[in-house]
Amino acid sequence: MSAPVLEIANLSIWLDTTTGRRQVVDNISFSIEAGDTTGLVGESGCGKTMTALAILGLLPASNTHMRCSFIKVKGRDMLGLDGQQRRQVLGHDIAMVFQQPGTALDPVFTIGQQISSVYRRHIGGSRESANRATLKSLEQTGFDHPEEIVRTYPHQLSGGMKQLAMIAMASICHPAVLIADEPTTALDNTTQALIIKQLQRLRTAHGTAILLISHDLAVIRSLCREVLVMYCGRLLEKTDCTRLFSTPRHPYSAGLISCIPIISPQRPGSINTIPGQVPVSTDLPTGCHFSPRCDRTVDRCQQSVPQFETDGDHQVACFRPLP
Amino acid sequence: MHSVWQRLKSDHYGMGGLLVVALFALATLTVWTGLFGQGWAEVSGNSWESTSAAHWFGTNLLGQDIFQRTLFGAATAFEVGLVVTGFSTLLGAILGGLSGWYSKGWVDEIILWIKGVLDSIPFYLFAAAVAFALQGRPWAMHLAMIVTFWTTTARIVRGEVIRIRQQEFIEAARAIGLSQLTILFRHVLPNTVHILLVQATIVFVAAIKTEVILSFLGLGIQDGVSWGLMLAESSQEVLAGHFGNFIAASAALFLLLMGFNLLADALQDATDTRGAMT
Amino acid sequence: MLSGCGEPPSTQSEKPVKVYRHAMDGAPGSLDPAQAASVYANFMVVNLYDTLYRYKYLARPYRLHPNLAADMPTISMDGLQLTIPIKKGVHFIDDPAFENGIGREVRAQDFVYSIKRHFDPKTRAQGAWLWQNRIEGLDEWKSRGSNYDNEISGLRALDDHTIQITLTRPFPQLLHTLTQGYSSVVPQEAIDLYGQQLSSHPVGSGPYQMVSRDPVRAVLARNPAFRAEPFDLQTEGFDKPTQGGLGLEILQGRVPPFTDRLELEFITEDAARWNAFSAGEVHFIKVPVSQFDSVLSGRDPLALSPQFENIYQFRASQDAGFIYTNFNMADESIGYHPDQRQNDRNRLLRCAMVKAFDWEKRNEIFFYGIGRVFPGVLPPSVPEYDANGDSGYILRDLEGARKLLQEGEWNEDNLPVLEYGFPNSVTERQIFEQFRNFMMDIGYPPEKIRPLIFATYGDYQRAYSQGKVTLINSSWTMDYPDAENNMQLYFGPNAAPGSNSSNYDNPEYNRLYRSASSLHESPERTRIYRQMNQLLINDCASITGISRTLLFLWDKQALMVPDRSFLGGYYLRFVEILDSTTVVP
Amino acid sequence: MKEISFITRRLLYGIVLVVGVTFISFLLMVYFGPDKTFELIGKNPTSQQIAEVRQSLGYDRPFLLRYVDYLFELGTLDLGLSDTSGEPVESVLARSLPISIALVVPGFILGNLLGLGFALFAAWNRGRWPDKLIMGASVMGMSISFLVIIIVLQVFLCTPYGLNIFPVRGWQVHDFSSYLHYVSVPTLALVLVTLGYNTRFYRAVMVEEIARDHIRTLRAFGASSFEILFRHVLKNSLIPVLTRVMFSVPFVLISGSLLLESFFGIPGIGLVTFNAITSGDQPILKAVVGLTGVLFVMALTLNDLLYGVVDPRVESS
Repeated sequence: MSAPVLEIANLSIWLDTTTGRRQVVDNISFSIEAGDTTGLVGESGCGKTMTALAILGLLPASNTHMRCSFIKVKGRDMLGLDGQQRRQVLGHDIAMVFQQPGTALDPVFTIGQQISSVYRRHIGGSRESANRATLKSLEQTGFDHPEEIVRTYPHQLSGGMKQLAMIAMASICHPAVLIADEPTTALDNTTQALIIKQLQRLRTAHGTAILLISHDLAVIRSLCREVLVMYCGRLLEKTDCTRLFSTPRHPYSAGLISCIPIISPQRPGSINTIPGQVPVSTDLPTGCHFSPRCDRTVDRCQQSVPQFETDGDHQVACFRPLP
Repeated sequence: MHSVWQRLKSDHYGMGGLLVVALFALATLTVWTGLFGQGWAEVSGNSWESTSAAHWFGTNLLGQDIFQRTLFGAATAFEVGLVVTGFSTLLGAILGGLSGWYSKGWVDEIILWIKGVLDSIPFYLFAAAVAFALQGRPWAMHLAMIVTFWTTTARIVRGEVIRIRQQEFIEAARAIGLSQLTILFRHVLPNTVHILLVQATIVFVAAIKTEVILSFLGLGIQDGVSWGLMLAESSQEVLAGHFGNFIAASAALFLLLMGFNLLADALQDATDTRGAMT
Repeated sequence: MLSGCGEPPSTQSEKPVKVYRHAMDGAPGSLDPAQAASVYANFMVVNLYDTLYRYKYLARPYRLHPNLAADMPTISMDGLQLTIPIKKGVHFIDDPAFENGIGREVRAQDFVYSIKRHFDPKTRAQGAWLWQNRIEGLDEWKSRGSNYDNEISGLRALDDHTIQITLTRPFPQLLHTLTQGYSSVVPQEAIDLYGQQLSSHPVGSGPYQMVSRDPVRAVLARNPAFRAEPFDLQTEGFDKPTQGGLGLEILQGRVPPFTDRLELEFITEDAARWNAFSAGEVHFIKVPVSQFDSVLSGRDPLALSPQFENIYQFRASQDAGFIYTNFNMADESIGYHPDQRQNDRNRLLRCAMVKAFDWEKRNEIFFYGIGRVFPGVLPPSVPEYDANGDSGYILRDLEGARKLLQEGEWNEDNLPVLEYGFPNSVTERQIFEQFRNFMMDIGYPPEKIRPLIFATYGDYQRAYSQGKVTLINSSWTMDYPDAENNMQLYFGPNAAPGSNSSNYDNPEYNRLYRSASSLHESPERTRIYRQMNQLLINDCASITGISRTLLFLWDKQALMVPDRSFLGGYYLRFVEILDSTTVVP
Repeated sequence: MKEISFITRRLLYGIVLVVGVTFISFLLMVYFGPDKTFELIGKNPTSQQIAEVRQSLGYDRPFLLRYVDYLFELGTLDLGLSDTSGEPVESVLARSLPISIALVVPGFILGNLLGLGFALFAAWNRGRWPDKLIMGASVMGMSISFLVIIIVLQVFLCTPYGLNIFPVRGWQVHDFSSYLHYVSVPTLALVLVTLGYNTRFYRAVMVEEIARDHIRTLRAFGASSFEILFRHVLKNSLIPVLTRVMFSVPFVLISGSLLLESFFGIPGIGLVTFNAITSGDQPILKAVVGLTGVLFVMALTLNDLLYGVVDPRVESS
């Protein structure tokens, strides 16, 4: 495999709320290689989106605090860049597709204006060349009549088309890394498939590494090679996608997988749940955050935090992992 | 409400504002209970006496005590503020609630029309018109403000009621067969209390400012003292070198408005749940 | 001038424009002479139009002088018929109302027409009361439909330049009424063309004509065709001892109006008016009382502060009128009462309030202590004023007041609630609060003296004219220099809505008023007037009164003797500006 | 077609509003309004004379008839004559309105532009000291009464007790420098009194706009602060900004100029209105209220139409 295009080491994030400061991401590290696809999975509110925003440096300064050893994109540490330099990286080397296509685009500019301004910002050149690139990008993303799309305003498009336009915008500079934050959550199934297909195309056509953030294991499975499982701000398991589904080692991962409704006429209505509820982030249990809900908990789990145990490519943070 | 108070307590500016408002409210109470400020009408000295132990802020042209008049002015401001805020908030809540609950219906249309009409008449002209129509009645000013100030409250309440109406617990209330008005007044409007509270402080500020300007123009208070009347007197006096009325009235007015503005801000922050989102 | 110093020739040929800038403390309403009710409107109207008579510029007491009239009238033996010749060759200003736009000659018929207008309901005129029931056939003319084609036997143009007036009964004040703006001569053509809009589009034959006007100022320019009548100090009643230092002598023989342009600034706020004057924006000001302290260095005798001596001329003048507070005698709670005992008690209460009133303090606070307080309705400005009159009426006597209250068995609980009316203004409110304080000193509970504030002066007038106000604070400005004008204020038949706002109705007073009405000023009439004054005092119908002392201040550049009473606007034509060569584009 | 029906609907609603505005103001201001009878009457009037004046003022006519006449007058812009000066109301308005516009426009524009500028700056630095400073100053500005501002400015700038560099009253404007001379202090007063409110309002709008998802998108794609603020935030906030501006025009013109003009003796519409109030000049009052109502409704309608230009979302909804 080639060199990593995105490396994050020891990222921690705190959030200030009216009830005080609380930690939402706790010391996570991972890396992605060029052309690779990695899924970041976890329940809502576990810190996935915060992690993505931290990578791009978009955490709101007024109420968040971040500590991190480095965030490297194509080997350059984002943390060491000034505003100007970082803006050159954003949208060019690393791009992002957001969860809500409905609001992620500026309602008062046309699709064409918004996409071409990204191109002009990073690649430069004339208005015409930017327009050409825009049309091409839209066409590659699967629009049949890109010349009409460029003239439309976001509200004139459906959610799926907006998300596709977002992807066209994200891919216009052929970034090395694309972060897709729940790109399909708000969309129906057929559109989901279309989006996944486009992400796959990006990877194969431009060698873009993709960090796919989702709570939906099915989506992760359909696209990703590797999976990171996150719970209450911590990474619990990191492994190959197929291996995770076949032999999850962390009890939480196992629980997650068993929760996927299996659509089969033989076993109607068999939906498993993980007992208990996700703890409130202001009141996290000591030790392993999952321990109160885990049926394999021992005293140790409540006293100290388990570290990643490396077993080849399969890493897990658990004192009593599943076999 | 408890959490609102908790959040408010942590806002130093807001608490400062609350303190100022409380001090003025206290002053008002002393006037109402007859402890101080009763000598506002009495000539107790000569013209233009400077500050002394007997006359803390000096005296005015007639020889009346400016300090007592300032105190009484605070009571006037509070009286107008309370009456106007109370009635206009009530009116705004009821009409805004009805309007939102029956939105797009004829009730809504009529209320919106009344609102539009009242919004289209320049306020001071309207106040003057009410003063004409109610020649010499002491509550003409109150009425003019109540009748015009409810519209903003109603607009905000209407939006909120439309929002709440779509929520599940309202569906549930409907499902168990509660009447429309019961749901509106028992279950929907109580949920707008935090908005009404913030809006009430804003109306209070507007009422005080307006009282001062109307009294200044002679359309306001009839028998009594208002900071506006003191300013009206002073606008001629300052050029003759007498600043007592002007400084006392404008400083008192500034302090009270500042206090209310800070409080309104803090209340708005404390009741705004959006700020707590991740 | 600086001719020959390289000035462009054009400025040499252009005559410098002399501008007199005047500050007025109020704005005129309508400038239609028939509607010139306010001091301010009258002040302007007499400059835009011609009246038959005016007062002499410098003579005091005021003396009549022919204006448009060629001479004083010829009066018949019975005193009822006056024949007045008018000047020939006087023309109205050029105006589109006239044929070819050129002002035609002023004729006797124009005067007849102008007086008729007051009796035409369409005019909305305000001067009819001056001639009502006085001129033969005039009131009948109105009741027959105000048809201008109908002749009036008592008001006729004998020819183009002779007017004949026949009175129904002796009217000693008639000539005074012919100095009023109301009696100005208006051309019918202008009414035909402008109708009601004549009020903003004057067409007259006065010394000035209108250039522009808005709510804050008016500009008048010299009427180039105004008749040339050389100024004569002697004729105008020049009094060297009192008027010698003003530099008026250089005007002898010159032809008024002396200035080319009048700029009248209407500045109602005292402070703003004083500022405008201090900044040199106007030549003249009636000094606001709030500035008396800085303007004067002494009160007795009145003397100007040294810092102003070199730049300003100064003159104090007694206001032709007075300020007083009437009790509404038609109100049973304080005025006449059918029950004799109650009637007496009410009188005792009124007299107690009169005694509680502190004129000294009122004078000190609102008139800088230099107003003249006098008992009754005969102020120092009229010859009938009695310096040895009943001064007890204007002296504060709290003991006496309390005694009267006791006598009338008045106490805190049974004292009536009084409504003190005034139109909305800061000063009126202060005057009210002071009044209430005076009454508090004799134990009148403050909550029983209530302010009744009116948004407009008209509404206040309506209220007291309909008897809805108990205490009526008023000021009276005399229409002409004859005490009759004051005495009629308490004449029973003039009760509200007439000028008798107190609704005072004393048969004896009414009888005396009637008997004196045909008398000219004379010792006999003076005796009657003083007797009437005493009746008024005995009945305590009014808390009265004070006559203001006005201070006029003007730039030394301006040669003038300003006046605010009967001469009014007539003096403007005699104002001269020295070295003021402002060229107005 | 849609647009035409939209416009007609707006206009119809506008007419309904105008009827309401004129009715209420007529009822209060004219029917129960001031009475000039006794001001326009000579001394010692007879009851016949009183009746004549009342008749000539039209006070004796039935309410509905007078109201219909009023609507007719407004419709034909034949507004009658002032009861005070006898001038045609149209010419009073034609003379005073331009003065008021010239008087308030600089202050209005400056107040809004400065407010927008401060708001952008504060919003971008949200929570940091420039924001706190600006917001603190705004609250102070909001707490000072217009009256106090005017009195203080007048004393300090226009009288010998202060710098005495501007005229204390009047409006003798004949060229640009004299215009500046007369307009400066009123403008300053207007800016001071509106700046606090404008800044706070616009900041709230900006903060909301800056918090929007599409702004995050822009930042994720490397847009500069300048581009975000001046291209995207500003264009998106145009609707609330324009609404505020449009709606405040009739009020600034009447209510704002009322105090300014009566203090500074400027013969604009505010002073005319003030005088009409204090003297009970009904034809002027009727015209001012009626026309403001119409102006307001026009602003309302224009505002709705402008939405379509600024916000592409409106046309299809």
